Amino acid sequence: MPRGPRQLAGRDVAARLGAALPAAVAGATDERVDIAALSIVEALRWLRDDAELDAAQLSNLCAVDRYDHFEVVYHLQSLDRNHQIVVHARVEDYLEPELPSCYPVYRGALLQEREVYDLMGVRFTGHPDLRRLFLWDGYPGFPLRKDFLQIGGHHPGLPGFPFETAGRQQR
Amino acid sequence: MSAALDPIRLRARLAPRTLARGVIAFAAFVALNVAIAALVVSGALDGEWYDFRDLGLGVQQLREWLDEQTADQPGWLTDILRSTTWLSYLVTALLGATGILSFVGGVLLVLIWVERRLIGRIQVRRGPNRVGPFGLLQPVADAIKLIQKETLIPVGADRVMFFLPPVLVFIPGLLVWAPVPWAPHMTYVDTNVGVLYLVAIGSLATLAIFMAGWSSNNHYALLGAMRTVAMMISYEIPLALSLLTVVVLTGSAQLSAIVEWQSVHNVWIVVLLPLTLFTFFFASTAELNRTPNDIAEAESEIVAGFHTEYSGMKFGLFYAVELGNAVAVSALTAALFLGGWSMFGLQEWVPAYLLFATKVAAVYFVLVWLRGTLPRFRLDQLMAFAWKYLIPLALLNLGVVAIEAALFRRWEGEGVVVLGGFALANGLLTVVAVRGWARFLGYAPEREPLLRPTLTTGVGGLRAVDRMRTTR
Amino acid sequence: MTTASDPYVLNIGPQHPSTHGVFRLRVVMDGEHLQDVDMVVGYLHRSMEKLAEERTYAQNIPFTDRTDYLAAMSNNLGYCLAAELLAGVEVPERASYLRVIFAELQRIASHSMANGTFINDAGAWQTPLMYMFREREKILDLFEMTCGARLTTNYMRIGGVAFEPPPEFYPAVDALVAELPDRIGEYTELLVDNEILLARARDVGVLSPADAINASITGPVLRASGVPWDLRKAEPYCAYDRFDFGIPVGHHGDCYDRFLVRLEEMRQSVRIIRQALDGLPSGAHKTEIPLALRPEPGEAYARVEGPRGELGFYVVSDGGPAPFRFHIRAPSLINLSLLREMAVGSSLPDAIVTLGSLDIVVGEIDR
Amino acid sequence: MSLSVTLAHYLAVSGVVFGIGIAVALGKRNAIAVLMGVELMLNAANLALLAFSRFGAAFEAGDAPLAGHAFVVFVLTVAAAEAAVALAMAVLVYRHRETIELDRINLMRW
Amino acid sequence: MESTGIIIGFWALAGLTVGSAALVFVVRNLLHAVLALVLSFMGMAGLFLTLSADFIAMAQVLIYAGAISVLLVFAVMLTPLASRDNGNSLFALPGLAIGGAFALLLMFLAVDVDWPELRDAALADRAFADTIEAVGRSLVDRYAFAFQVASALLLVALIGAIALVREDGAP
Repeated sequence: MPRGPRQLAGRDVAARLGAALPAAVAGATDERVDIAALSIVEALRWLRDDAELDAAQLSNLCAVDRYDHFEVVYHLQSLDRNHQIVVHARVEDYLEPELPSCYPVYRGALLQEREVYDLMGVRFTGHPDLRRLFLWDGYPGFPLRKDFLQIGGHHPGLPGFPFETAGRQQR
Repeated sequence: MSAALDPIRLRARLAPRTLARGVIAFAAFVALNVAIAALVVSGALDGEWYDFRDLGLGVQQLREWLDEQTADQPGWLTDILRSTTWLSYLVTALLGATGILSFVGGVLLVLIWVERRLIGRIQVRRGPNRVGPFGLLQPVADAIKLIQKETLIPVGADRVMFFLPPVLVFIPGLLVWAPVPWAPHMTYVDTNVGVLYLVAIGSLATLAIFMAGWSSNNHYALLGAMRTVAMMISYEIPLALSLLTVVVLTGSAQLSAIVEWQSVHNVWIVVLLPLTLFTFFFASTAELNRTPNDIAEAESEIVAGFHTEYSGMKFGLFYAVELGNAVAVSALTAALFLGGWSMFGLQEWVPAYLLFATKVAAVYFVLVWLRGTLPRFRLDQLMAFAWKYLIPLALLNLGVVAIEAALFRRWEGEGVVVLGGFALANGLLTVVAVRGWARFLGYAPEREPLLRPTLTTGVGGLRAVDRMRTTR
Repeated sequence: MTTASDPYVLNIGPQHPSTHGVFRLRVVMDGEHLQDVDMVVGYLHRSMEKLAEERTYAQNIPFTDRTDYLAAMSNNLGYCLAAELLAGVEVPERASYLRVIFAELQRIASHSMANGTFINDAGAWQTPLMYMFREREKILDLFEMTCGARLTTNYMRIGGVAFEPPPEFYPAVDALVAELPDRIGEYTELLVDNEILLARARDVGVLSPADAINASITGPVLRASGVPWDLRKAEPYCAYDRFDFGIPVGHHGDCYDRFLVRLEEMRQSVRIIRQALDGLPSGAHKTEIPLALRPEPGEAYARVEGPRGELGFYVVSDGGPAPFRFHIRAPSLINLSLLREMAVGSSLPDAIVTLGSLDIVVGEIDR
Repeated sequence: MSLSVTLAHYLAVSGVVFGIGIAVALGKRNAIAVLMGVELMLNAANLALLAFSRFGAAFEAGDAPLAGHAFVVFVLTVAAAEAAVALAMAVLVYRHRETIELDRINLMRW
Repeated sequence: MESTGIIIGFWALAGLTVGSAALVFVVRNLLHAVLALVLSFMGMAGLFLTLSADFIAMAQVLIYAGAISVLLVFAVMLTPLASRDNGNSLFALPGLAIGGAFALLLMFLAVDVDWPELRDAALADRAFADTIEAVGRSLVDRYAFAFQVASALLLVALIGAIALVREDGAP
């Protein structure tokens, strides 16, 4: 599996992280660190505050639908040390996926988590403003899921956009 | 500032063909004037009512002739109306009104083209050039399009109040032309309270604009109207103060008398009162809603401000009034500060109204130039500028000029020396006051050097920021 | 006013001159002051990430044009880098240089647009915008010359670039590169140190470096806040490590600095293009790859320094001919994370200027 | 009947406007409308003053030239001052009481 | 005064003034009432002009139509929603009666009293060519003290208005 030019080896990171937060690490490969879903916030905070790893910025946040579970992928980077850390969090519950929000650690997660919620349906608990981002409220389903609109060959159709009530506006 | 005001690179733009055209046009203008001068000098025109150097003279002749006609014919009309001069009043009033209306209408039609072409040139594009020769018929096409358009009235708009403003705003736009002195005898209403009249008329549009914004039932429009009203009220004060300064110096509130004063003393008031011109011009751009003070219809913020909801010819009226007011302000600037129709004796040779029109065009060009160049202020900055900066300066200026005017009345004898002294003193005052008051208010560009971005080659995060901070 | 007045809710957009697309800001105002700002996006959502899961790797390149339509080349490049990283494709030297030239030309075009519209938002009536469009047009002409399209170029390929530039490209780009410093000098003369622009943009929409880093903000906005971070230096892709150029770093973190940083970046881009043209190696412009690329299962995240910031492409392969998951890290969207913090408490014109200085492209926000 | 306009004409117009002003000032619920009535009354007074200044035989030139005009100037001043203060009060009252209907501002304190 | 223009002007302006003043009472919408009031002010300014009081007429337009009306509109806008109607109070009918009585009384006085009035030739002699200079002179000469008092009054009103509307803690 390819690794970015500045990406830290996942196992090294996992070893350091495991020394501090043993419960957090769920596994590691060359590229990435797997972190237990429930301790993701503590792990990220530790990664951010650790002087060596110094993951100051959440570069990218997205989710992958693996048919039976979700992976939420965090690309972290340190600007001062100029390296990248890839963190995966596995969300087991496919029907009601839920993950603690990392907004308290990285404010950059504000819109990215909203996007993931909007398109993948992963609920980020503790997110200050978890609403649909691109789609409108009341949109049925989460379109980036693999099973979207493929429910047994049936095409459920989409409801129209809820227009605002016409008429005199109050001023 | 000079760099900011220099978008037009003449050296780059003047194609040889354009240059040739310009030279031919200029030569034709000169030849025409030489011909006129020859006619004038030969005395062929003396005493004739159709002396076209002064159209006002012709009107006067016409009036006298009409009075003669009605005076010795005791008919039923005079019996009823018991007045002998009503016909001449009526005819000249109609004549003047027709003249002003057709001038304003015609100038608007041309100006839309001129402004768009000029701005096109400033913006390195061509401007309208498809309809008619050089795109000259573009305004006509625009007008036809606007007239054809459906007039939309928004839901929830106050219909009466929505309908009236375009009309109401047009009235002061025309009335403002009444006291403008075109030539020695060419003034429609040569009232002795001309300056006061201008201020009064200028304040009328505020209400119409407010009505337009309020009645549209649109948030942008209301915001725009609120901004306009706040700004117009604020800027009326420096405007009135600067006009008052001119009145104090010349001792008359009559526009023709002010021009006459400049003509007699062979001096333009701008030389004597540079600060007043600055105040007047800046305040007028605020009243006109033109850049850099166009916050009332700041396109990037509140779409079109108070006339967001207007469509068709109603919008056309607002647009026309805006342009017309810009020309009116140019005319007033020319009359009050640039010597009006007088040109150090040249008015004997060239029709005075042509001189005046040239000056108006020059000032108008500056307005277009500003519009094509400058960004826009923020509302609070403009208000602070009016109240903290312009008004104190205008008051100070008024006080100084009042003293000067009193001295001038006393030393009427050696006019040139005294006026030269005043010009020097006022120029010095302008520089000192503009600089000093800005410094007093805390504007200090020299104390706070503008930090340009620095180039680095290393990368880093917060620690690199700290490093750069300490080494800076 | 302490009066209990109704909140004055203003919808800036979806159709508004200064949202640069179908983008909506719902602001709650008290007079001219903003009490709350909420952004509503999605009017341009075309579900590119979903569509990409149905198409082959090569077929996905045109989609990337349509995200950030003002920086199509950079998007092409980022995606191709991701696919190459995933499939382990080597890129010829000449292709890397050509990629650099086109990406930097695109950066100049995009920054021209960004600065022009920013000044337009600050109220200059279109003149600077037109000035900057002049150069942008020339760059787009070069694109058209090379690949037949002006906006949606679709020029980069996995393994190189699509075509060799035609012979007439080189004199044209030489002339442009010779002319550009003058033109940029013209903007500087016209706009930098303009008192009105200073009054409008200085100390407006200030972002501290710590906030900017924490909020994932990248690109010129981050650099204007004083953080010297540029992926071209930090993680040199293509051949950027061979060129001599600097990263402009601002000192205040306000809208004015963002403007200046972009202006300076245009200058640096000209430097890079000049060096790349001088050192352009000969050779193939493309590595041949199988039509239906089937990378090993795995994932790759490649990123480039786009004109708006870190433009990342996260591609997951399951061994099939189409990406299993395709995610674009859109800098336009993520740079908006702190819009609320920047705008609330300021006035409406300030918010507009701030939004303009962030240089959003709605196609990229919504994808 | 003579067509000419005399002092009586002006005074009559002034009187009618004054009466309307009284009616507005007394009969309106809104404080701002009441203020408008007062302004009408002041205007009527101005008209009368100017008419006397123009027609009045009592004021000979030299004695008090344009005394009426000077008086009107002061009335205008007072009107402007009064409008500013009264409207400021109206706004203030609205802020405290959420209404400027005079029928409902009948408390002696707030 | 016998000039045709003046006669026509007087009747037209008087009609305008009285009519729009009456509208102030009749109209329901407060902003419409302000509009009618402005119209009445303008008519009044016209009447002043027929009295050859050009300075005062201009001052009237400037102060009433330009300043006070805008002030009124602003006051209406600053007191939103609740009070945009121009409703009658309990005293509407008595007020109308009192106003009518006053108007009748004044009209009766105007017509009935034999005013010491200038006529014809004397009136024509009295025509003021230039009131602005004479008014200005009398203001700083004969009425200098009153002028000072008026300016002090204006200043006090200015400060008072600001002090009234100023909020606590405002700069």
